Amino acid sequence: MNTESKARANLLQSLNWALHDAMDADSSVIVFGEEVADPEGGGIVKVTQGLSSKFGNRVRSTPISEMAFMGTAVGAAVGGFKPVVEIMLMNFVAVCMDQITNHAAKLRFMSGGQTHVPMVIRTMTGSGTQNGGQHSDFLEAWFCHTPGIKVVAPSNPVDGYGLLRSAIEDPDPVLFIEHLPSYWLPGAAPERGSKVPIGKARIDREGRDVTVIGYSRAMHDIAPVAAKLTAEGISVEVIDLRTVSPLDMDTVLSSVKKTGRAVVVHEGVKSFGVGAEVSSRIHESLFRELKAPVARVASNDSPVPYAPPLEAAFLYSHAELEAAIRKTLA
Amino acid sequence: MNTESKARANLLQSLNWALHDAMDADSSVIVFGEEVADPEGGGIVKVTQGLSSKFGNRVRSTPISEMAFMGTAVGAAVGGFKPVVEIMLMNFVAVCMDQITNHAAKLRFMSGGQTHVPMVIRTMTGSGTQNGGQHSDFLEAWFCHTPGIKVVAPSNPVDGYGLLRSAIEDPDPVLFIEHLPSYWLPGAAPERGSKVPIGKARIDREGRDVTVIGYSRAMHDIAPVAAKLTAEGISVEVIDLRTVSPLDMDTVLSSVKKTGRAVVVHEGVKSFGVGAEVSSRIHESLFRELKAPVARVASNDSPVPYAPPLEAAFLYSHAELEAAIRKTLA
Amino acid sequence: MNAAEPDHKTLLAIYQKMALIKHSDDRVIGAMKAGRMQMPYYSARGQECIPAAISVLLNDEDYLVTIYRGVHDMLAKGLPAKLLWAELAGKATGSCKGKGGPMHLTYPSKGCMVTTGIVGASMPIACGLALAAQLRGETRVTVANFGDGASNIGAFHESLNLAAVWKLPVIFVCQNNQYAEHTSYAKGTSCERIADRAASYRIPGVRVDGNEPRAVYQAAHAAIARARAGDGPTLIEAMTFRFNGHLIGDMGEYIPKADYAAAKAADPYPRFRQWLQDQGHASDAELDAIDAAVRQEIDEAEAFAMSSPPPDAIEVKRDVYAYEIA
Amino acid sequence: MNAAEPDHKTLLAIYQKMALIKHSDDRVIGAMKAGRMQMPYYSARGQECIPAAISVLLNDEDYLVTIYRGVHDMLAKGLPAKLLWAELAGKATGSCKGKGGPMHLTYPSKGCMVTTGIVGASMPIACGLALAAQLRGETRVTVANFGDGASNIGAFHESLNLAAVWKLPVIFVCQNNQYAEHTSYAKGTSCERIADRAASYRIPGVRVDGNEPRAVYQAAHAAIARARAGDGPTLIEAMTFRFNGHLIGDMGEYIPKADYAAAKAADPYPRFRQWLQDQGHASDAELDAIDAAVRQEIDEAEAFAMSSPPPDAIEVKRDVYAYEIA
Ligand SMILES: Cc1ncc(C[n+]2csc(CCOP(=O)(O)OP(=O)(O)O)c2C)c(N)n1
Ligand SMILES: Cc1ncc(C[n+]2csc(CCOP(=O)(O)OP(=O)(O)O)c2C)c(N)n1
Ligand SMILES: [Mg+2]
Ligand SMILES: [Mg+2]
Repeated sequence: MNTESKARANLLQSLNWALHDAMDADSSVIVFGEEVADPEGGGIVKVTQGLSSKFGNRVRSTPISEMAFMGTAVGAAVGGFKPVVEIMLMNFVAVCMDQITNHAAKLRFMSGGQTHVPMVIRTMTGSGTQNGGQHSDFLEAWFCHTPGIKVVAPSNPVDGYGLLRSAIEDPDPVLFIEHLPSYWLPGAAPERGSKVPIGKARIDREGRDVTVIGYSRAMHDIAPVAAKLTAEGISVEVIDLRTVSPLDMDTVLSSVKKTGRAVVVHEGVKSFGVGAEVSSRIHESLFRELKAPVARVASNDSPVPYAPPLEAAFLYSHAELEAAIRKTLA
Repeated sequence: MNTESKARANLLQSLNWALHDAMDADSSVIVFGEEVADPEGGGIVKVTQGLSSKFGNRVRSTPISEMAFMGTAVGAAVGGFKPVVEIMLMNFVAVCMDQITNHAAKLRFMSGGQTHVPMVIRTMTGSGTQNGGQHSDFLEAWFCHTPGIKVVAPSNPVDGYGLLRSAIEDPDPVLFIEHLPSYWLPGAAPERGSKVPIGKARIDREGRDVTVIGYSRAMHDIAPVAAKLTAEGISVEVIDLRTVSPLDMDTVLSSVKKTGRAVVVHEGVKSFGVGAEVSSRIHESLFRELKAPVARVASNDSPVPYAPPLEAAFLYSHAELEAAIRKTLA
Repeated sequence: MNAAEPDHKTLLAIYQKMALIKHSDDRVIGAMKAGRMQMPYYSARGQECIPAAISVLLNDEDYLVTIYRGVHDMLAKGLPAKLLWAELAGKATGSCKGKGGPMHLTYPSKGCMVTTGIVGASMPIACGLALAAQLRGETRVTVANFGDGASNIGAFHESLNLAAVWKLPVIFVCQNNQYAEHTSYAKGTSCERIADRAASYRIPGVRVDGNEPRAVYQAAHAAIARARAGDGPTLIEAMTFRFNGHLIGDMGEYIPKADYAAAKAADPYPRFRQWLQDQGHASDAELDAIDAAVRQEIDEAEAFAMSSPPPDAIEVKRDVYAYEIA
Repeated sequence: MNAAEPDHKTLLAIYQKMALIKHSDDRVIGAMKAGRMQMPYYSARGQECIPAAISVLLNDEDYLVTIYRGVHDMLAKGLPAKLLWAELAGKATGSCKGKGGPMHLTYPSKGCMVTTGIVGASMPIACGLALAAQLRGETRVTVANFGDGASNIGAFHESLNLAAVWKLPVIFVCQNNQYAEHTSYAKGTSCERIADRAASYRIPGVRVDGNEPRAVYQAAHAAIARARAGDGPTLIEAMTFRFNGHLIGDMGEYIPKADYAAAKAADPYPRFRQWLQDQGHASDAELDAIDAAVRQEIDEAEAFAMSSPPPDAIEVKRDVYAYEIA
């Protein structure tokens, strides 16, 4: 990301700006979810703060009825609106999967294109805050495996703002994943109005020897490790997928074609995760060019534990990440 | 599968036998789900026929309340029973995901091993019967990506019987996937009482040139293609995973070590599917031994369509499967 | 307010819709038995009075959300028989290009917005369509159909509560045919009348004879007026029966013979036809003329469906997203 | 039957449990403020009367299922303070080895079966534990705790209906503290009283003052007797308030000052203490002795927690399945 930029902001602010700007720009944009209106605090971490005061009835706090309000978003989208609905924490998608996977993702296809569902599902997640087994999972792989819905997971304020604006304008449903512990990390401030296209990865750092691919919180782990290795003379190229589905394989493959080595990193558990798809596609396309097998660095195949030392053991460490990168170079 | 065996049976009968035998063997085995009791027909395809007449109150038809009865299975399991609960069609897991992924799969871990959830979720699915977008999906990848639950998908009566018996005895939750169009296919009859271990793949056909890996309905597509190629002198080894999670990589890797080539096949949509995990793991372990990249053959990345010609276009064809195998040999 | 009475013209309009639904259903089943068509078909024969009497109170702009057992709702709301038949036949000319089939019938230009195959799912989606109308300040209403069994699933509860709290213009229509697949009402449902559950949301709940056009019309009239006035949702429980089982092929062994006979005796179509004659609303000949016109429409629909081409394989790449996938 | 009255011994047992819950909560918050402990902590301070008055009617064999705001329920049912504190502190000696934390407290030997962090999820699981008891022909009952906001989620509806249809021995205890996170009761809930929703399932529903030990005791006594007799479930709505917000850190800006003051004035702990004295059930000194013993227990619990070792990293490989993963 453009670290030269003077203005600073964090992800939370940038998402709040994106929501304000989107609602200003298009009166069909509506927002609802638990606690999202100002009388309820403008969201439990205040991402939606100020919206209800400014846009009134277009912003509503809901009962704890995810199935109903997710379906309400689907219906409102079919009825001509662009709902941005919030699922407070990602694990709660499990109580409203049906409206997401059987309806939002499928209505365009099943209706033969007569209807479509331009909605955004915002949700936050991430381990490291002692929220335990039912409040911390990265479940993007479930939705990446669900044709008809797109999955976006920004790692910084600029992409957060630009991707949320694009997601809201997108004609199809988009799952927008926010990494909770990243909300308050300062970064370059977004330029109001500048959108980031869905489906386009970003070269975060250029390099020649190995390509490290990630998204969301993984980018904050990759950056210091890549910097360290670069200082040692290992030239690391870093790609932020930004959109997890559909994958921008053009960007990934042209990088790995150049480096001949790749490591995929994500917080979600390793087995049957996003890394498997990225790894398979690279092997399928660049089998002869690869100098080493594509490596995957992800979390332990278990629920997220509570105690801090176990949370640390659940997530990959920077040392593991560094070792995985070095191994591809061995 | 042992095609020498004289006695014949189909998957439906073998599953019904397994349920009868399991309930006979262990009074803590209970069965519930929509229409499963005999007054309601003993299941819509009659897999549970005769159980309620024989075991009375231990077998119950439920209201259309998947969230409640899935949670009831979780609670009964924590309370000492071994529930076998039926989700009529796999897409309906979406209305009760929370009890499966946030509870059944996690209680052992979150309680520090104080409780565990020995339950089986039986469900059926499969395209090719014009059931359309909300009644046909193979969603096993979602659960393979959920640590704490096992995923089993038999392809024939012998494995169906043996795996269901093992799943019911398993101390952890097992998702048991039945391929609807396969229920009535005749095959070798299971020997009553003979169990098939969970987590063990089966070499369905021995070969030297290429390994074709599948499970559930894919086995019925692989068999004729493998036979055709073998007749041409291409020696195809066929592996029926039977258990999709945890994967039996020992069997897979020792086969691919021998053949140097692999193709993974499943009905579920290709992207972010089970094939990606199998492919990644093979590449990670046998990168130097592989003579060609591991190929994936799976369904189109879309919802399941209704019209028969579109259903055919959704699923991979035998010709595509054959071509994919030949390509690894090119 | 005192109950609304359908006028002469309206009564005949209801009869026409009932005839259309009945004859279309008879013909679909005939085509299936003859092997000309094949599909998982959830016949609504016996329930035709409900959508017929409700839809005469609706405009094309009003929204409809229904379920797999929704052919009757769709025909009554205006889905052209030709497009229905072509969709059932899985043809490129079907309303959903053959991609949806009987469980996903859709036709927005007549307000036929969504058909779901998931029990309970029609209700949350109806809340969203109603919210759209409410936010636009329209008087447009949304009708959400579902069955008696669906009243036991969570989406029912969440939707009625949300619609009540937000005063959404939804008419929740429970078509109580007394069975959920093979499970009888009492085996799955703890309350005596589903309409009573409205009290949990402080909204009106009324049970009516769903085979009695005027009773359905009056309940719908009040509910629609209430919704158009911005006073919020209503739950209508319409008592009825499905004569052809859950799915074609269902032999109905689980239905006591006497109950089935009693239901047959209350078949809404011949009963209403007789009533119209007794009341002097129409002569035998006039009603025959309506039936004949309907049969003609179905002849054309079947011919259109049968002569239409199947969808092209490329269609599996289309409508997944706004763009065509690779 | 006429209302049951807790005897002298029982009243003091209730007081002891209330004191244990109150003092433990005060001390946890103190430890957090002092930086000795850190966690997402959902204080139940203000609600202690409900589990205290119910649990004196339960045996160790009776099952309890509760929610993230369930420390009070767990302590009342018998989770040892030491194991609670060690779990909150994320230590290897915690009841869940530090793997569960405040949202997943478990202790089967006292019937503390499941604590969930998912709103509504306690109710379906409670149905299953109750089914287990019913199938074994036991008189054991299951208590399912949940909040007012949870009465608007589908699992509530499905569970009460299933429990009613199967006559499951469950006591559904809605601890109505009038807020769901920052959302007031009326903003999310369409009915006047949650207890009224019992009518949708034809089961008894009663609202009581959850800060009044005898009222809670009497309602629970009737519900438990009914469940043990095999007559099925009951819904109890206990009116209460949470003094420390949704989560520690919540400043409660969304709570009208007057409402908060009124709730504070009805603080169940001092009120009950006063009542016991006024009624001559115990002297100041006797009650002080109970408090002192409880404080002593908590001192030991905190010391145990602080001096215990953290869990070993290998634990992330254990308890995923019966076997250790690679
Ligand atoms: C969530 C879900 N569970 C189960 C099913 C399978 N199923 C299809 S129709 C049906 C019965 C529905 O009964 P009712 O609501 O009374 O509607 P009816 O079919 O009688 O019109 C069931 C259980 C489903 N489609 N969706
Ligand atoms: C399904 C689900 N949705 C949302 C949440 C986030 N959440 C946690 S507690 C809570 C409020 C619950 O209110 P209530 O049921 O009244 O219980 P209380 O916290 O007041 O005891 C919410 C919305 C959740 N944990 N689960
Ligand atoms: Mg019905
Ligand atoms: Mg509350």
